Amino acid sequence: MKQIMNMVNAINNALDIKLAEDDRVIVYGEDVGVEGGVFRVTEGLQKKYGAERVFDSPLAESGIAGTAVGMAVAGLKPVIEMQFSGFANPAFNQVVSHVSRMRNRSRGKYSTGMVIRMPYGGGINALEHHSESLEAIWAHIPGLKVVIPSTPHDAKGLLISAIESDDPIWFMEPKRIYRAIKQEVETEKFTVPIGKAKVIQEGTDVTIVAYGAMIREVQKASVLAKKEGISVEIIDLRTIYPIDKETIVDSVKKTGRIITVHEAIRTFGVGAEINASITEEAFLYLEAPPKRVTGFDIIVPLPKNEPHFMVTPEKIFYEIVRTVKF
Amino acid sequence: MKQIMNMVNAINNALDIKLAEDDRVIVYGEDVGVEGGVFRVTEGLQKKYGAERVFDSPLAESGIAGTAVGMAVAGLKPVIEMQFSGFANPAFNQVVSHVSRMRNRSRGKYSTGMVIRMPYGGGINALEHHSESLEAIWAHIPGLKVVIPSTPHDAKGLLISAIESDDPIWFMEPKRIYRAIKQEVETEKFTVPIGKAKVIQEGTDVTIVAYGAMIREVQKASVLAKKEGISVEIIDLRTIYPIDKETIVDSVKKTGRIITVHEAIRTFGVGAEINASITEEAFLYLEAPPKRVTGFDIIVPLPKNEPHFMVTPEKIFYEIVRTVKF
Amino acid sequence: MIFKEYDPIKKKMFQVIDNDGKVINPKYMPEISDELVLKAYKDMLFARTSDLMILSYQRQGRIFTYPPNYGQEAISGAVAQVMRKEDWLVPAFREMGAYLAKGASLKEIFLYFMGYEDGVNFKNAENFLPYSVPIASQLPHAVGIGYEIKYKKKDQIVFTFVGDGGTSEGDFHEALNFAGVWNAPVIFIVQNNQYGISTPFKVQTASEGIAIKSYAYGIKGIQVDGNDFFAMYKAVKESHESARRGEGPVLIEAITYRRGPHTTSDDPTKYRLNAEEEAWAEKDPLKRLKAWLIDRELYDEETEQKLIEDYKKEIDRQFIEAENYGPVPIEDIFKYTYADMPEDLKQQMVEYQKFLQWKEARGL
Amino acid sequence: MIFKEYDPIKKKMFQVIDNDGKVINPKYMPEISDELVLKAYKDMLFARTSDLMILSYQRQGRIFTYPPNYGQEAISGAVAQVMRKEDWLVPAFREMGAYLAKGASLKEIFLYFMGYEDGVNFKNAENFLPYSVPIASQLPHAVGIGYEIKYKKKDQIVFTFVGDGGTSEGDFHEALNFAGVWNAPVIFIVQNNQYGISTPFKVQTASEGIAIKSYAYGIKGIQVDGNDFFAMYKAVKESHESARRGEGPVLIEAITYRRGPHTTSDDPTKYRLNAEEEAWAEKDPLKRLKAWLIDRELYDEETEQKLIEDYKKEIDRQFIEAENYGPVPIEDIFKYTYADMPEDLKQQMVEYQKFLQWKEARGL
Ligand SMILES: Cc1ncc(C[n+]2csc(CCOP(=O)(O)OP(=O)(O)O)c2C)c(N)n1
Ligand SMILES: Cc1ncc(C[n+]2csc(CCOP(=O)(O)OP(=O)(O)O)c2C)c(N)n1
Ligand SMILES: [Mg+2]
Ligand SMILES: [Mg+2]
Repeated sequence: MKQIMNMVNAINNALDIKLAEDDRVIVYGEDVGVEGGVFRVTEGLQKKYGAERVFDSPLAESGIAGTAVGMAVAGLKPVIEMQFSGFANPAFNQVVSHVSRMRNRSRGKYSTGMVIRMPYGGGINALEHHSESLEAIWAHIPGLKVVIPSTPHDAKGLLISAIESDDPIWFMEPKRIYRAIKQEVETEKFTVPIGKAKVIQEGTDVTIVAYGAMIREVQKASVLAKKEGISVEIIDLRTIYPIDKETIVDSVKKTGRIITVHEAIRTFGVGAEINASITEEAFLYLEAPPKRVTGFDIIVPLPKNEPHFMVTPEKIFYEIVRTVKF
Repeated sequence: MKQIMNMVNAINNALDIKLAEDDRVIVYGEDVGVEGGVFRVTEGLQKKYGAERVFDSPLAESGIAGTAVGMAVAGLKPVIEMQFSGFANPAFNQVVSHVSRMRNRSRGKYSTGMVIRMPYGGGINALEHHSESLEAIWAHIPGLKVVIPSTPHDAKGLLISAIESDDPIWFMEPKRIYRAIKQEVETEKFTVPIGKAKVIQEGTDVTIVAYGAMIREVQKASVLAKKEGISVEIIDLRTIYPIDKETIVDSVKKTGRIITVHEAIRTFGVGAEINASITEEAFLYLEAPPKRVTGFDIIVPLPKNEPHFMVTPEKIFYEIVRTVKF
Repeated sequence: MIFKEYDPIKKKMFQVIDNDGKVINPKYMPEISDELVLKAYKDMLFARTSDLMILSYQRQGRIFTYPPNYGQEAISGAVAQVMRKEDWLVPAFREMGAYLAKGASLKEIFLYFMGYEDGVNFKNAENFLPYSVPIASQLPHAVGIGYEIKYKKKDQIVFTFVGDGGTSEGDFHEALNFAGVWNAPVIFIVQNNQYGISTPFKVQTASEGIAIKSYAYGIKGIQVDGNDFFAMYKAVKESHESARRGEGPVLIEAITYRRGPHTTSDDPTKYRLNAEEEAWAEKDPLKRLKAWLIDRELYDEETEQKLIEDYKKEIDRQFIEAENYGPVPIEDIFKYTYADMPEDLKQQMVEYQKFLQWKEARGL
Repeated sequence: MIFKEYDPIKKKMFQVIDNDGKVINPKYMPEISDELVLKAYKDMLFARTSDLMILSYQRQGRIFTYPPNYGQEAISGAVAQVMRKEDWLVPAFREMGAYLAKGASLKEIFLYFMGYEDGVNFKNAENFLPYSVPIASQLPHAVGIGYEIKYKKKDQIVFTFVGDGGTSEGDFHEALNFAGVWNAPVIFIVQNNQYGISTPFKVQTASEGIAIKSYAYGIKGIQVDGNDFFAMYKAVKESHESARRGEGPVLIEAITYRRGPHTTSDDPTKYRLNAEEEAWAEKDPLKRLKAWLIDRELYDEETEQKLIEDYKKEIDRQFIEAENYGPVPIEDIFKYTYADMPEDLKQQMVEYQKFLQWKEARGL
């Protein structure tokens, strides 16, 4: 059966399905229990599964991640929430030193399969630290996989895959589109594979690689481009690490041009890796330099000036034109 | 006057000079006082300047970085040590949320000019977490600058610049060459500018960008290459952020080829940014795809298998040959 | 003196007046002039009136997320009467009375919550850090400042704030521990308002309150009725004197209740009962202090109504000033990231200007 | 019982025997058979002999950095006699006796410090995590395991270790706080050996020892003479029973002294005095327990010499086995990073093999 869902509903639905079918699944974090999370993503789950399986933790992110390591090692499947991605920072040491390394350290004896989910990104008129996009940092940590969905459907399917994975998954939810995109989504269980990008629009002139809330902006930019006779191929990356290079390379071999788009700051961002590795693998096919449309290398401004920072369809279109005319 | 120094001596000398001339300079961290640091970098300084200015802190990296924020805001110049770069991880939140942001948050009213120095990198037969190279992560944080010297001379000059900078500087010391390279260094005060790379060997066939302990390996590789008639230009990056693109672009315009070399893991590493941005700026000059010689995307192995992980002259030479023959 | 008698191990909360404003602990009634009490009450009333106005601005969509102080005003109200110009204030984000006392203008406070960074570059407030959003992460800053004060042998004290939820963070521990080791002149004020967003205090810790945690750091600690202005004033005053004498840090746990929502985007009915809210209304800090004032014939309802009217006008005036602040230059988003701006970033700024021109030219 | 009498607030350290092995606190002499005491002593002697051998291997360049237990053996020695197969052990890195008790072989211990990851994949030890190097970061793991035990209603207890330096870290705080809130069956053992590398305990905290910090978390705490086997045994045993009864976590502060260097690369003469070392030699745990055993005629010097000879042979045998472990496959450095290895990483492995062939072919 299908149902209209936004991303919040879809994630809630995925958690519901996994909580129901696997008693090892434990959901916790700040305010996720009684209140159901500040974005209501976990709403109703404590009532349904009890406070032993869905509950509020003390306000301490390192403690949340660190206790999840213990739970996972003992055989549970923690799905923890960081209230905002900017507040995952205190958990950095636990994630880098243990979540991502326990399997390697113990030569496979202990695994820390778990999901660390959090809302991320700007565009919601938020206070400082509520708008960052730090995916490049987490993607640089061996042992971790980083997933970012762009639709309710993918959010559900990817989250179920993440919970079923034996690897720890850093699951970033573009909160700006939590409720902005609605879609018919299967209510039964299904999965979307981790590590596979998706060509969501075919085109011939330029490949655009993006993810999360940027997909919508890229789609709008491609409409602008179309009016100028430029045909854009759009790839939704979906997994930041491991990167599905094959899908991107195939596309670039066809279009000869690539632009990576992300809201995160530019330098040492995801675009650097995508463009560098595509240049390595498809050098002879490139007709123009791989480009990036990204946030500036600054701290995300407070709401009054945040619009300058945000990647807009116009900014993307601007780069499309320049790349195609190169 | 000049004196033979290794990097440990040179850093100690830089601290000595700044402690002597500026009473705002405060040096602290784990075991830096009485013992003079586990690598003896701060040896003798407590005796000379007293325990109020050079001292041991409690074992808590977030506390060390966080108190340094307060000191800087109040007008001091903290130069703090993280005992190993892998143990800077607990300070991540303080660095991302405050060290790098206080100036912007307060619209320039408060600055957090400080130096956070630490030994980093592998190759010394160390325990787990003692061998990481996480520079790409810190370089991705707006508000922070990241410096890595490759010689005693540069270590001294860069550290003095760092202490005199009003920006917070993440100062990474390649511990593998702490004592391995000796050099005549001026004992008086001098500076080496932050943000400037240096062409340390001119060549015509390929540009190699590297830094820290890798410079020595690249030099050895260039000797192997020379035997094959390949002329290598070597750029010592010295500052990871901001990147001195001008120096690199100028070089690549001449050689047409670039290989970035670092010990850190490959994906989302420094090489991605260098290669991506050079491709953007020098696309039409490129005769071969920009390449990377780096660590694998794994956790640095314990000593028995660490040699496989390390970037060697042979690995670099291998890539030089492939790139030149592309 | 109070630190001995109210040693946290004894599990006694320090109180001076009861819910009706009657002095129940005359021994510890602070020596404080009637004028100062009246001023304190007015400060608290001003803060509360501002809060209420902000809630209505927020409903009109004229300001973004804001964390109200409603019910907690006596804590900042007491600090406001003790804190000196030279003292430092290292805030969290729910201490309006302390900000105003430090020299922040309401207009600046509004600016911040309208989304302007300029709102925390307090023009007339020295030694006052911007609000700190990552919970508890400001506490080590206070300790670093305390170190500077000792090192430079200054006569200054640092006030810093955190919530009950914040005490669970590692930074709370590291800050108090460093402060103890360094014997730093820092007064840590925990506003224990019973909730961290929706999370009740009992989920934060199994300890008997927060004051007892001072034992973990070898520092002074005291649990105070945070809704009792006199008790708070006395505790803050004695802490201030103690710290000035070089006796090191103090941990004050102020027991209070967040009568409003966590922020303007929060709905407390999701997680707490009416009955609880009503019980705490009895202990409201303004109500109690007002009763004391009225009892001493220093104040009356009429004055209050008049004050509120005046305050509302003043608040609205400042709000409208903030609303008319206008755009700030685009350079502002770039220029404060570094003291010495990297070439690359300059380039990005230039490129952005080019893009804006192009966009305009294209009529996009 | 001991938890009341030795409530940390009373500042009394729990002791059973004195420096000469005389029972000074018969009331709390644990009920423990002579055989078990003798076994414990032998365990401690084995650990000490191993440590000494390792120091000499290290001087011969046959093993890398290693953190000796010298002087702290009674702590692990006591845990070893209480910990059951089903209990969990979440170690730091200075608890050899506990590792051996859990089923680790000396050979495995050697392997790790020779630079083999295989050395912490303990083949015969269930419920035993690898050593944890980032100080105090292992403590939350213990609490998470404790949660699982409660959730699954298992009869298990978690033992976890940390040093005095480690108590300064935020993770220490967060772990003990979570444990308190969750009432998790975790026994936290702080080996307060007076130093964190060169940093003396008084630089770590201004609190009166560590046990008192239990107050900050509303959990049981006790300060124990960590060089007194009987006191340690009693404290661990009662903690174990208490936790099994569902009474939650316990914080045991074991007062001891690191008689050797921090690790084999450390030189303690840089930062501490001979006199101090000699004073602690008087309190040596083996010396004290041996005196007790000799006094009861359960043991003598001759037996000891014989044992040490045997142990040395056994240790050397295992050391040589470890030395002959040989190379591990190159795949091993790649294959444990992920359960599901990314394409990219497979590619890197293949590329590396190609490179090795090329290198060989070129004679490099
Ligand atoms: C490190 C961090 N984690 C999470 C948050 C999100 N958050 C904002 S306020 C808050 C609750 C704070 O509770 P408390 O410390 O009691 O202060 P109060 O809001 O009650 O004044 C949380 C979880 C944050 N700002 N920082
Ligand atoms: C997070 C972190 N910071 C620093 C270090 C380096 N280091 C290793 S052992 C040690 C001292 C530990 O002292 P303590 O906790 O007292 O344990 P002990 O070594 O005395 O057993 C330090 C600082 C580390 N391993 N981890
Ligand atoms: Mg609160
Ligand atoms: Mg110690």
